[in-house]
This record gives sequence, C-alpha cells and structure tokens, in this order.
Amino acid sequence: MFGLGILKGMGITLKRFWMPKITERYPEVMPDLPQRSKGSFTFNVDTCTSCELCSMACPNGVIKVEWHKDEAGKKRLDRYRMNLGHCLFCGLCVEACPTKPQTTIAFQGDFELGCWMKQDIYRNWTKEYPAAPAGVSASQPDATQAAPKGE
Amino acid sequence: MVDFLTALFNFWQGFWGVPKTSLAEALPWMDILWAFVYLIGAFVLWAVNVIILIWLERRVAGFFSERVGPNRVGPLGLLQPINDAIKILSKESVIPQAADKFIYMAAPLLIMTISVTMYGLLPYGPGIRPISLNVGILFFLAVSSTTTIAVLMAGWGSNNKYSLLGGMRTVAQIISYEIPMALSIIGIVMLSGSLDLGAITDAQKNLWNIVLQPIAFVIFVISAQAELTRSPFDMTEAEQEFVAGYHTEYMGMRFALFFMAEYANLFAMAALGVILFLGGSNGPFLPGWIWFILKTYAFIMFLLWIRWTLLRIRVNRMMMLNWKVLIPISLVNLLLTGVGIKLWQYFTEGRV
Amino acid sequence: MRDLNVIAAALPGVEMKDGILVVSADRVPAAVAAVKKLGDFMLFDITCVDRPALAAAEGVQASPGSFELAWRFMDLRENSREVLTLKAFLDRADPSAPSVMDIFKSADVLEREVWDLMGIRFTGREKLERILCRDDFEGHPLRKDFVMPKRSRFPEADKAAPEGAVDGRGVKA
Amino acid sequence: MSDLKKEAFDSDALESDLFETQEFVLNLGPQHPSTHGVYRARLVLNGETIVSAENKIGYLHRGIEKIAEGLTYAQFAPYTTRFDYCSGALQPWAYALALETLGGIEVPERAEYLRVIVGELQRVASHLIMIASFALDFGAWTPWAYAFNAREGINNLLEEISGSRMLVNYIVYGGVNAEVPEGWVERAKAELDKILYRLDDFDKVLSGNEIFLGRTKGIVPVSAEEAIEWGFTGANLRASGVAFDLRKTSPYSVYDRFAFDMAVIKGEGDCFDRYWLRMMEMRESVKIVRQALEKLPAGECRAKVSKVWRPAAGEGYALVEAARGVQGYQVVSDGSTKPFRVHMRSPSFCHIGIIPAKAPGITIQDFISFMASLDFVLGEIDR
Repeated sequence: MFGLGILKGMGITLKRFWMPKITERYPEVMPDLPQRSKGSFTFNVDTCTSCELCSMACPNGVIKVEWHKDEAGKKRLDRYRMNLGHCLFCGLCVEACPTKPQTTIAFQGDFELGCWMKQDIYRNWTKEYPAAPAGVSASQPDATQAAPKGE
Repeated sequence: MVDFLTALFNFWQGFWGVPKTSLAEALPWMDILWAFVYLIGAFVLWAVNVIILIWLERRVAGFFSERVGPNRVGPLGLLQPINDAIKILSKESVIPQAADKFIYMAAPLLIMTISVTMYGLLPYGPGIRPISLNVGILFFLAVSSTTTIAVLMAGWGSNNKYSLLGGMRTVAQIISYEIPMALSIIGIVMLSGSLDLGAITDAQKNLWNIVLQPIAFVIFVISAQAELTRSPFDMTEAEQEFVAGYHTEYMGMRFALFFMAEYANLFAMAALGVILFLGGSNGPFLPGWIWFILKTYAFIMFLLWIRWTLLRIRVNRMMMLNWKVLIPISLVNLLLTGVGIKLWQYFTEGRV
Repeated sequence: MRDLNVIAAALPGVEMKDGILVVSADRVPAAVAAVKKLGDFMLFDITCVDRPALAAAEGVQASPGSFELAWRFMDLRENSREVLTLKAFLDRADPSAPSVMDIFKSADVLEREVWDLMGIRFTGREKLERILCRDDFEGHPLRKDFVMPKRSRFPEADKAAPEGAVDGRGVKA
Repeated sequence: MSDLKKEAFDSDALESDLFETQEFVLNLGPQHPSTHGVYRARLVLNGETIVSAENKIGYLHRGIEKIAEGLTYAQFAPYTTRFDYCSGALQPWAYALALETLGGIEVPERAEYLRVIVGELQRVASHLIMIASFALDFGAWTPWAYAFNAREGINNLLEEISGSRMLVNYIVYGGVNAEVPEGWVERAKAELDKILYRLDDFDKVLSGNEIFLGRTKGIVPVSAEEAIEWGFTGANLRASGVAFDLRKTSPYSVYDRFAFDMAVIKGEGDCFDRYWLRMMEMRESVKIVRQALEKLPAGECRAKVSKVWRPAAGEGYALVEAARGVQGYQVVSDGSTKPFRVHMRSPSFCHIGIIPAKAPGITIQDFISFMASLDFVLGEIDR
C-alpha cells in the first residue's frame, strides 16, 4: 500500500523518541579518550637530548629545537617550540623520538586547543639552567602557554 | 451607507462618554475597549506560543534523533528562545543595496500582522474569543492565504535569486493547497451548518468531527503541513536547494519576524484543526480553554512528528498530489458527506 | 590484463619498449581510438611527469622527450589491477598533444588538469581552461622549474630573535 | 483577416512577445548548504529547469602533489589522509601500495589483516557519511543523526587504534603504524552489531519511504556505457551495472581470503541505485571486518623498513578500491629520499566530469539529488 513505508518510518522515529539519548554533555563531563588520542603534546625537557630527529621527521616544519653546546661539547636544550597551528597530528615526531620507551615528546588527551590570540597557538618549553648545575629543571610550559585560553 | 454613518456617529458619541439613547447604540464604545483587551491578549498568546514552540520544536527534533536538544539555558533549556531573541535583536539589520527597500521592509511586518490576526479569530474556550464572526472560518482561510503575498514580497524585494525561486515556489504551493484544505473544511461546515467557529465547536459536543470526517482530517493534515510550508512540503525554504528560500537575505529582527510568524502560524493552524476536527474546547472535568490548549499542543506534537520523520517531496509530485489526488478525493468526500447528511435526515427526521 | 603484445600489435603507431607502450604524440588519438575499439577499456587517468629533470638528477641517459605523458586504461573485461599505459614523450619547447576528448569523455577533466598543473597543451578541443588553480594564476605548478616560496612556521620568532641569540643549529645570529 | 490580426494570432508572435521567458545564471556554491564542500556549479536556469551547467572547482586546491615533492616518503603519508577526508584511512593504503610496488617491500600477514579491518571500517564510515548527507539533502534530518551515530562508533574504534578520529594515519608503507590495543578486537566485534542495528533503523526510515523513492527512483540515470565513458569507478560504476570491484575481481592485500559478495545493481543506475549500492556495500564490508577479526593472525605488524628510505629509481603505480572509487597513486622515484613526482588519481574528479553533461533538462531539486548521489569529496577533487 502506498504510504506504508512512511508509516514504518514514523514508527521507528517514535521508538527512538523514547530511547535513551546519546548526547555527550561535553564541557561538564569530559570524554574518556583512549590512550593513543592525539590531542596535544607533552614534552619532557629533562630527557631531551636535542637530537632534532623530531624536527627532521616533521612534514610541516612545526618543531623548532633551540640548543647550545656546553663546555664539554654536549648539546644542551634551551627551548623547544611547536607551532600547533600547522601541526598535522600525524605522530611522526613521537615515532622518531629515540628516547624509548617513554618518549620525550608524547601525545596527551587534552584536545582543547582553541585560543584567542595567535601567539597562544605556539607551545614553548624552556629549560632553565640554575646556577647550581645539578638542580632540578622546570618542566612547566612557560608564560605564553599558561595564558588563559578563551572558552 | 446611512447605517455606516450612524454607526460612526455613535462611535464618536461613545468616546464622549454620553450614551445617547440606548445601550445598543453605546456598544461601539464597549467594542473598542474589548478590542484592545483582546488585541493585547492575542499578542501575549502569540508571543508565549512562539517562545514555547521554538523550544518545543528544537527539543522534539533532538529527541527524535536521539539527542537532548537545547538544555543549557534555564531549566530544560526553556529560556533558550529568550537567549536566541537577545542574540538576534543585537544583530545588525542590513538592507541589501539592490533590494526593493519598501517591499523588503514591509514583508516581515505583513507576515506578522497576518499571524496575529489569525489569533484574533479563534474561540479559545466557551465565551473566550476576541472576534465573533459568523463567517469565521472563511475569514480565517482568507487571512491565512495572504501569507503568500508576504512571502512573495520577501522573495521579490530581496533581489536574490534563491529568494525569488523560493518565493515563486511558495505561491504555487500555498495557493494550490488552499483548495483541498477549503474543500475538506466544507464537509465540516455542512455537518455543523455554520461558518462560525464557535458554532462548529458547539456542534461537536457529543461527537468529534474526526469520526464523521476521517478522510477530510487526513486531507486537512496534509494541506496544513503544506500551508505551513513545513516538511515534507518545505519547498519555500528548502535549505539544500535554495539556502533559506525567501528569507535568505533577511537578518536580525526582520528575520526573527519571519521565524516567529512561522511558529505562530503553526499554533494557529493546529488550533484550527482542533476546532474543526477534535472538538475544540469541549471536554469533561477541566475548563474549556485548558482542553483547547492541551489538544492543540497534542496536535502540534503530531505535526512535529511528521515533520521530523519525512523528507522533502519533489516539486512536481507535490503538485500532482494536490491536483490529482487530494482535490478529487476531497470532492468525493464532499459528495459522500452531502448524501450522508440527506440520508441521515431522511431516516431520523423523515425529511429530505 | 589481456596480453600486452597482442594489444600492442592492434594499436597503430605504438611500439613496445621494456613492457611500456610508447606512441608518438601526434598519433595518440588513433591509438586511443584503437584501444576503445578493443572493447571494455576505460580511460581513467592521464598523468604527466617532468622527465629531463629526473634524468639529470639520476645521471642516466635522458628520455627522448621532456614530458612523459601517460594515458592509463582500466581493463574492465579482465577486471585487472594492472593498467594499460600508453606513453608519449613531449618536447619541452612546446609541449602539446592532441586531445582524446572525442573518444573518451573522461578525458575532459583529466586533460584540463594536466594543462593546469603541467602546462601540456591539448589541441583539437574546446575550453582548455585552468581547472584547479585560479584563472589568473601564472605558471604551471608541477613543472620542476616552478619555484615554491619557502616559508617558516615561526615568523614571529625569526623576526624577534634577540641580539646575539643562538639559533637552532647552534650558529650565532 | 488583416495582416495585423494574422500576426496577433500567429503562435510564434505570441510566444516571443507574451510568453517570453528569460534565462538567468545561478551560482550554486561555493557557499551552499548542499554542495558538500566548496564546489561551485554555474547553472543557467530557465525557471527551475537547468539549461546548462558548468563545473567550477579548485577552491580547495592545496597543491598536495607539489607538497609531496618537498617531503620524504614517510612524511608525505599524513598528507594523503587530507586528500579524501571522509575516508582518511584508505588513502595511505593506496600510497603505501604504490611505495611497496616501487620498493618491493613484503608486508607481514598480520599487517595485511589490520589494513583490511581498518580500511573496511573506514569504508563503512565513509558510506555512512554519504547516505547521511544524501538523506539530509532531501531534508530528512532524523535519519542523518542515526547514520552519524553509527559512524561515531567506528570513529571511536579508529581513535583507539590510531589516535585520530577522522584523518586516520594508520597504514604506512611496510605495514601498519602500531599494534592494536588490548581488547580492541572484542570491542570492534561488539561495535559491528551496533552499526548494523543503526543501519537497519536508517534503512527502515528512509529506504522504504515513498517520498524518498519518488525523489530518487528514475532520477538522472547513468547507463553502464555512459559510466565507462566518463571514467566512473567504485560504487557509482557498480550502481550502473558494471561488475567491477578491485577487491573481488583482482584482489590485492588479503581480500581473496574473505567470503563476501560484490555489490552490483543491474538497473537503471539512477540516484536510488547509487544510494542502495552503498547500503549493500556497507553490509558486505561489515562481513569482511567480522571475518578478518576472526582470522587475525599473530605476528609482526610492520616490515623492517629503514627510517631513511631510498627506493631505486623507477615508477610505482598502485590502485586501491577506496570508498569513492578506484584510487590510484603514481609515485616516481629518482633514487633520493624524496619522491620525484606523486600523482593522485581521484575517483571523484572523474565523477564530477559528468555533471555538465547530465544537468541540462533537470530541475534544481534533481540536480541536488544527483550531486549527493555521486558522493564526491572536494578534498579529493581539488587536491
């Protein structure tokens, strides 16, 4: 009969009307992301050897490693910069990182990368060398990153 | 002419506050007062309905597609329309340079006027009705079909190709679907013997018209969706074809008027359906107006259910459905109704 | 795929070199028409490679022409993933080939793409316009002599480098 | 009768003077709700009927092929996912195949199975986008949500395995990027049932709907001859009745080890056929994924490939049955670490070629359904 398909469809939508909803209440309830989620990056300034393999592996020139040589001729990290605005989140830098198994640069689940100012899209990790050579280094991202994000 | 002048004279007399001869001649004064009261009442009802319907539509749409709909602003998201209104009011209202400015600006006002007028005609309960017209249903249809002009004005005045195409479709669609709608209503008029909406309500005290006129009800629902230009007949603002149809170029408050008028018309049309087929304000225990509102919203839910299940029909099939299916069926229905009434009269009252 | 030798014999002006069918540019329409006559072949790709630059880089003997233009056909009868390829080598001075749009309609967009990106002029067809680049674009981007501007991802940092700072490569600025 | 009167009754005169209509140009797109991206069709209209149409593309042209020439082989792989962003996981597969033919790399068996699983899941996700947007183009909002719900499950699975939801950069040359996480296979099996359940609901709401049938049956049929002539591949070609599916007819990877049917419709090749073929194909893909999950062998998931990879000079051309049709990659190597030339054969690029030929005579409404049924992705057309 003509119209039977329509009635069947209306039955389905009515059934769905009473079914539990699947909407995620996102800002209140944060999603439980899988471990491999490519949200944003963490970087450990202490384990980085400034080998620049990540910078070379990056297809888009997102990573910039700034370093100097100390008295012994060893590379010492100054600053690690990423321009997330051009990042493809392909993971080649993480793959390339030679510090295994816990890579120096790694993915984390924080995906809220929106920001008000263009300079906030840069991620900067600075290694500070205290006067005493054996001091504990700060692994906090510096002020540019800590600037409040516009929500 | 003389009557008119007398009435005018009495009218001004009324303002002076001097009842001239009798109460009957002083009535215009009272009428004006009541007209204002009802006008404000109709406006309030219009605005409240629009707010509720905008929320309801979005919420129901969400529920059908397994979402929750707006739920952030206020309890259950009830303040969402207010939020929208603030947003839309704060927008700049730009008039396109190439637009026909007078027509462009007049269209939203006209469409709002029409929808408010429709609210003035409905009997909301026993004794609650702004205007008691003895040709109420005729006037309602006449007013509602004026929407065509407003939509065409918007489409033409915007000077946009999408708007124009959307407007043209509307004219074709609304004018065509007036006919089956009117024909489906004539059956009711024959049964109740009156064009007065109050009288039609009263005639359904014992038996709702939907029982006597099921085919007419189906035709009414289909053509009501078409008149309201809602899915499956949302040709006018077919988003995937004409971006937003006739109101592509509108923004800010002018767009809001179109938007609100659409929802206001939904309530008015559902109310008409309730009055004609579902017994109007008749019902046990509760006051009449509560029954009326309950039935109207139930009917609106039904229309929303249709709208959120179905998809847009093809234009030529829409016309075919109207001219080749609905009109012949409604004519046959009319014939059967006439024969039925005569047979009923013959067997019960013994007269033809 | 059907036997390549049989196909090569059936196509006019086509000779087989190391398993590749090579045709001179002016005889392409005849060859493509013959491919169509073989039945169940579909022209699904036209590719072009800027060859001499490759030859120079490799240090091997240069190919007979500058641009290696290839018409690729899918065999719908044998349903093979192997592709019948017709190649023509074009002169760099005026790279042009006759259009096969009359024979396979799919050539319409494919030829326009090759013209746009490689600058191969297809003769004997109407409306050879740019398809991907904007109309007033100059040059043909996939040619090897098209120079791409280099851009840094850290323009602000490059500008604001303080006096005497050490850059990423350990060189004093 | 005087000449003047004769002229007035002359039908030609009537037509030219009184009923003269004017054709006008409508730019459908690049900003339009249903052009599925930044496609622009320049339509000449007579009323709502199209007189002629012209494709205007290139708004999304990013020069991917030129970008490839400046990157190493491995670095270019993530870019391929941006090529057809609706089926991100299938694109690197075609690229990897081209590299493997170029460099002669043997792929481990487990990697092949994982490729099939991810590829077929991505195909289902891509087809779900197609049917959802197809429904949406007719104004059916509710089924759209059902299809996207089903896709959500696939996205979650892909995110678990590769970290990305949409631009899944999982398949690399030599195998796949990473081992599947623990319990993923079971979760995938459970998800397949949910996908089928949602698909059935979508099917019931839309496929039997008389209005939907009226809008798609017999609309803009493409015959088998036309489809071959215009270079159709994939689902659009099979909907026109040509039994051509690389997975079945000349299996690559391990497709020859699974029992599935090639979806092909011997019919008119109208919009409904193109839609229905995707419905059929999704169910077949679910079958393949289920078998592959059952049979998944143990072992390595990536062949040993050196990080700085230099293939010998030569040319690799590989074809893959991607979601939208036959996806071809031509990779030319000059022996260095960077590809000399990468050419992408995009199926949608050929599909839109038919639009100017088919558009005249149909209405805007049918034009929208035709565009939606061709299922093109602008990222793939414009590169």
